[in-house]
Amino acid sequence: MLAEVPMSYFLTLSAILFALGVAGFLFRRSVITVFMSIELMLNAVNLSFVTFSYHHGGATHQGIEGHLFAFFVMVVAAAEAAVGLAIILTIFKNRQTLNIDDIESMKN
Amino acid sequence: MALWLIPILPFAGFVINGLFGRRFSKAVVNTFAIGSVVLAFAWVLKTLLGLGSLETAVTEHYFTWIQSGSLNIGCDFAVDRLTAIMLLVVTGIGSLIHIYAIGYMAHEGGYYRFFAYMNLFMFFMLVLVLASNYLLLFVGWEGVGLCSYLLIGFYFDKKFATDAGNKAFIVNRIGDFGFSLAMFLIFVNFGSLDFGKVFRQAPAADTGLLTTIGLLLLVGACGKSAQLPLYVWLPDAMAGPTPVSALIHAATMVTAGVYMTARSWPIFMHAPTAMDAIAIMGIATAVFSATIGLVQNDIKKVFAYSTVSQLGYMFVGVGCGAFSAGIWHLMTHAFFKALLFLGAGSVIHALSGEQDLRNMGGLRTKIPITCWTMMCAAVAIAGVPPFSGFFSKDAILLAAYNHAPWMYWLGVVTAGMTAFYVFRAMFLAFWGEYRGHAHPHESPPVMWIPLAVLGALSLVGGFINIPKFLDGFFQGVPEVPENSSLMIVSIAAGLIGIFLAWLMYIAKPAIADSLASSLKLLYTTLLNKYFVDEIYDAAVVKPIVGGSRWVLWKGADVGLIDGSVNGAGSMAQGAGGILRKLQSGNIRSYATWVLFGSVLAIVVLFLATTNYWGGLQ
Amino acid sequence: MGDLTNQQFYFLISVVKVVVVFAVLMTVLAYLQWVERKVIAHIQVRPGPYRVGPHGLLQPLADVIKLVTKEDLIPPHVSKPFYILAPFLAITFSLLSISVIPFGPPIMVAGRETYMQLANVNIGVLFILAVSSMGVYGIALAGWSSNNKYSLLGGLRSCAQMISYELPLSLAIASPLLISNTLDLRKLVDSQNGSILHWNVLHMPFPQIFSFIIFLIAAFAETNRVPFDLPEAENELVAGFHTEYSSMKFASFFMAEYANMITVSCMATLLFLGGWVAPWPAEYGSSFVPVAIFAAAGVIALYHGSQAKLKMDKLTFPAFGVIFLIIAAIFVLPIVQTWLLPLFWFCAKVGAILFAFIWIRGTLPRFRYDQLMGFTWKFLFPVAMLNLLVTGLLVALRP
Amino acid sequence: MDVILFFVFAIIAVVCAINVVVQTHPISSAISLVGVMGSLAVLYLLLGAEFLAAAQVIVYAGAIMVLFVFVIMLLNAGTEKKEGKSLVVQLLGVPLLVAFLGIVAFFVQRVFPTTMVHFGGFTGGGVHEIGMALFGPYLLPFEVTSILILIAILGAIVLARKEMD
Repeated sequence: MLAEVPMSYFLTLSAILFALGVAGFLFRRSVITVFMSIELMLNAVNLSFVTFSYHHGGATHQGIEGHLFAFFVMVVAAAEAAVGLAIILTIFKNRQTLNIDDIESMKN
Repeated sequence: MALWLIPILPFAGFVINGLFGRRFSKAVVNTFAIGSVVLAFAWVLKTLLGLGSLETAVTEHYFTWIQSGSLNIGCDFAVDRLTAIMLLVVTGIGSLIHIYAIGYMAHEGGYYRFFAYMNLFMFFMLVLVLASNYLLLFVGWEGVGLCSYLLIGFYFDKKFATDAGNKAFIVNRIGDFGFSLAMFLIFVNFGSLDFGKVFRQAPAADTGLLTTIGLLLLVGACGKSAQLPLYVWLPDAMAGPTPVSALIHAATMVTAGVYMTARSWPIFMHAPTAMDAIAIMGIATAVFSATIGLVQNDIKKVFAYSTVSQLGYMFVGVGCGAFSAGIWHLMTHAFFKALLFLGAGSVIHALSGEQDLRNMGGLRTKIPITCWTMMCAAVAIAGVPPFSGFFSKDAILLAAYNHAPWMYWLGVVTAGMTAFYVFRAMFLAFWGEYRGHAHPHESPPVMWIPLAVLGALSLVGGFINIPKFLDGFFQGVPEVPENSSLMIVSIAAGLIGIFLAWLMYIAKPAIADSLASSLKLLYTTLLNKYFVDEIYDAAVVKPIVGGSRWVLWKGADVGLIDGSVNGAGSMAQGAGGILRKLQSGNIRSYATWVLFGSVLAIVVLFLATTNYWGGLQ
Repeated sequence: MGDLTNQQFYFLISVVKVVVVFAVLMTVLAYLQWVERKVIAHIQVRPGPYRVGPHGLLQPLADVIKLVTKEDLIPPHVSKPFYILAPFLAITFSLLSISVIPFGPPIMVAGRETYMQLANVNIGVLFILAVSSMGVYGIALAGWSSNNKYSLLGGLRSCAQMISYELPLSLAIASPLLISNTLDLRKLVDSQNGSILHWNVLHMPFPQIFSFIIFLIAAFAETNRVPFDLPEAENELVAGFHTEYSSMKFASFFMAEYANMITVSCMATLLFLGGWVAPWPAEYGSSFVPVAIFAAAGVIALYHGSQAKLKMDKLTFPAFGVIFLIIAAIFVLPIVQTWLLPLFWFCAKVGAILFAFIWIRGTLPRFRYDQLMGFTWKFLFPVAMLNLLVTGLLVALRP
Repeated sequence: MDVILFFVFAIIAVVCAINVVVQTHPISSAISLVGVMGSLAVLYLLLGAEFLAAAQVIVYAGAIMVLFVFVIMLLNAGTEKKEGKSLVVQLLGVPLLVAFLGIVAFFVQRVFPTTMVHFGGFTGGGVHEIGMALFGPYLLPFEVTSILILIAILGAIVLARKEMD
């Protein structure tokens, strides 16, 4: 028994990480921290992807899609981080603040 | 034989006076107005003489008015013996009254307008009489209703005049409602509204249908001829100028109902229950309005109630199958009632507007011609033998006795009451000393000449033997045996009425007052016309007005319709307001809503796909 | 050793390996410091450290003692947790990659075959890449946590530099992999077996000379060595990100730098210079080369010893001469040769590259920061891409 | 053995994740996020995804997080102020989160399969297989993401350029 870990553990871990990411996303006020919690959420999702690919893959190799998906998620996350951080820089340059509540020019 | 010329002449008078009257002088207005009516009368005489014995109806078709599917209404006039009588009465009396009106309306405002309306009225009355199908008759029917409204409300600056006009028009409309229902039934069952076609199929139709048609026609007649339930507008119609009352509310318009029932006699012959209904309604109206007439103080009101009562008589005649007697009474009544009204008009003219009998008295010496011409009419209406009233009323009473004896005795009592209130008015106005404070002067010749002519006619009228003239016209009418004893009883009743009036108002004037005070309750109810107006007002007018205001207008229209429309608008706005708050600009609240959405989506998807709750899909 | 179960043998041997590698690594680190100071000194025609022990041989020991015993002060304005974490991160990540590097072919120990490698990971190259990319954090945190402008700027610049040079580095690594077609370092070396011609540098379809050079340049930048050591240049930024550090933490940064240097040079040898493969096959006498070298060294030492003017040298030089001769003798023994020869070749190549590091440090002037960044993005990266493209093309076209 | 390994790194990951959320200073949350990513990399190895583990460390921990640390250092972001403004979040946030966790936990327990994971179980995650797949059936997504990254780079340059010159 010791050598095996039921898959639901991984999924629960991914759920917990995702929930923490969402919590960070909701409750933190600094833009960068919010951005980081998004990255955390993405990582949680990657974990569940890999777990599922394990579930479908098994001995044969055709279960690679999970890995690819995770890989693409990573790539997109990188692109997103780049653009996001650039935006944060510009916001900081214009508003001199990183507090997410101050940035509300989109109000109705 | 150019029948169309008869109604067109007054119509021409109306058009000319109506459009250019303002710029004409009184003389020019007179020539057109009076000229057109007199010419029409002359033309009627010419055509009737030209037509000869008129055994069968002469019809002329001008153009097809309505042609839709099986409905085929042609604008065509017809003349037969009945129409002939009506034409003579309408145009004859009409021209006399127009001449009289010259004098009466001399110093009233709106001279040309009065005559334009009078001419329009003549046009519609003639159309009504000449029509040979129910729809054209109905056009005339509505037209006269309109003119009566216009003429009653002639003094439009006075509120009671306009109210009276409204009342007349609305009550007539109620009657017309019944009439139009009858027309629908006729058309649906007989396929046409033409008198000839309908009366040919009438005997074959089942009596139930005929009874309903008859009753509905009766409702129409009630409305127009001011019978019991719908008579309330006639007394108020006195608000109009007196020639109007004379022409419309005595001689012509009110008789339209009688003419219409007489015209559709084949329907009534085969609907005995409808006949009985007419008779009962007639006698009830006669008795009822006679009692009210006993105590009225306004001279015109007395004659108005007398008209209602006499119309009741006519309907009794028609109801008992004695159509010719009814028509006969119609003609004689036209003579003496027009005379009575015109006389009252000249009295009012003389006293410059005073209408209350209690402020008159002793006018015998001041306006002798009016007095004696009115005396001819009074004698005629009371049923004193050689005069016209006696003959026609007696014929009706005989038919009533033959039909239902109790009706005869009621009729006799009413005859007595009629004699009493007419002579009461005469003695109050012309005998005793003058109680008023105006200085009466005799009316000009243009007014008393028509009075004289009418006086002669009401005296001689009895000898124009209408029943013999019409006996071929009404087939299948029950034969009425001669019965001299009944005649003696009715004459006696009339004389007793005259004696009582003489006793109470000339011999011992105190009796009237003591009687009034002793029978306090009876006197006040009679004086207030059995509070019928108040009852109607409370029972019908108030609920309808109130209902329409509070229920229909406030409740339905404002509440329901406007409510729902505005409601939708405000609901959208409210929703918009709420959603607007969603866009708070605060990123974290957006995030919360995103999370909320995703949680919701997951739950819904889960519930939709798996049958966790026992089979959702 | 008795009949140890597989499990226990595996455990024991790895412990022994760790101890051996750690000890060797630590001494090499220290004496690399000494070698560097001696070489730079001789380049600049000065004797270098010679007071502490013969020819300054004990100087590293003295430095270590100094750094260890110096007072380990923590400036108040510093954000403490990260200030302490930074050196720890730097040293761990640089030492971590040593564990994956194979030093020689598999050898027979106590009847069982084992690899001269701490951890036999079949994605060794990726592991090293990963660990080197993590090395950035040590410097970044150091720069940031010491809360002064210079260290912040130094930290920022070195981060930017390391990230930028990581790209050409990984591309340079990618092209030889195309040829040897494996990520496992041991298989990599096996693919370069044979003579010098089989080394990736000269491998046939497309000699990887360019990528070797790009790799070295990127390696210099990764380890913040001379041409690219602007961040901690003394005269520019007052020692850059480790201005605030003292004693042991300062030492750890230094060790991290040298460990990185060793790692990178090992990578270079493995990827390009054929690891422990002798330049020409053994049957042609490659196995005698080390014997010859050490023997020559021994003779020269003895000669210097006899000629020495200093009294001290008279004693040391002959001693060194004797040691060299003994080593030459050991090389002759066949039973040892199986693992000693490959090890010798591996150490020789790594030593050569290290010498190159030190040599360049002594000669080349320092790049300015914008030149440095411009050079990598505008020149090095495109060339590496081109090289990868060409290698890929030729490898694909090969029959 | 795997279970111990899993629990060790799972706990590290969760603790670091909590640290990310709880810490007031961005740098500390950034470093703890790196910790999370590292432990996740190990878990990927446990699940047989070697390439992903390496990529995770190189790309995520090594590049993206460095960018984050870079930006934090550049902007010298201080600790957060504590005054919260949005009521909706406080009111709706926590219960929603709990609901979310409840639902997912419910799913994991009830609906999903219970295959067991052990170290050598999945051998498909190596670089060879990923490479073949990436340049085989998944070539189009691969090219599209490369263009995406190009766009991202251009975007970042344009956005940040004003900053630089």
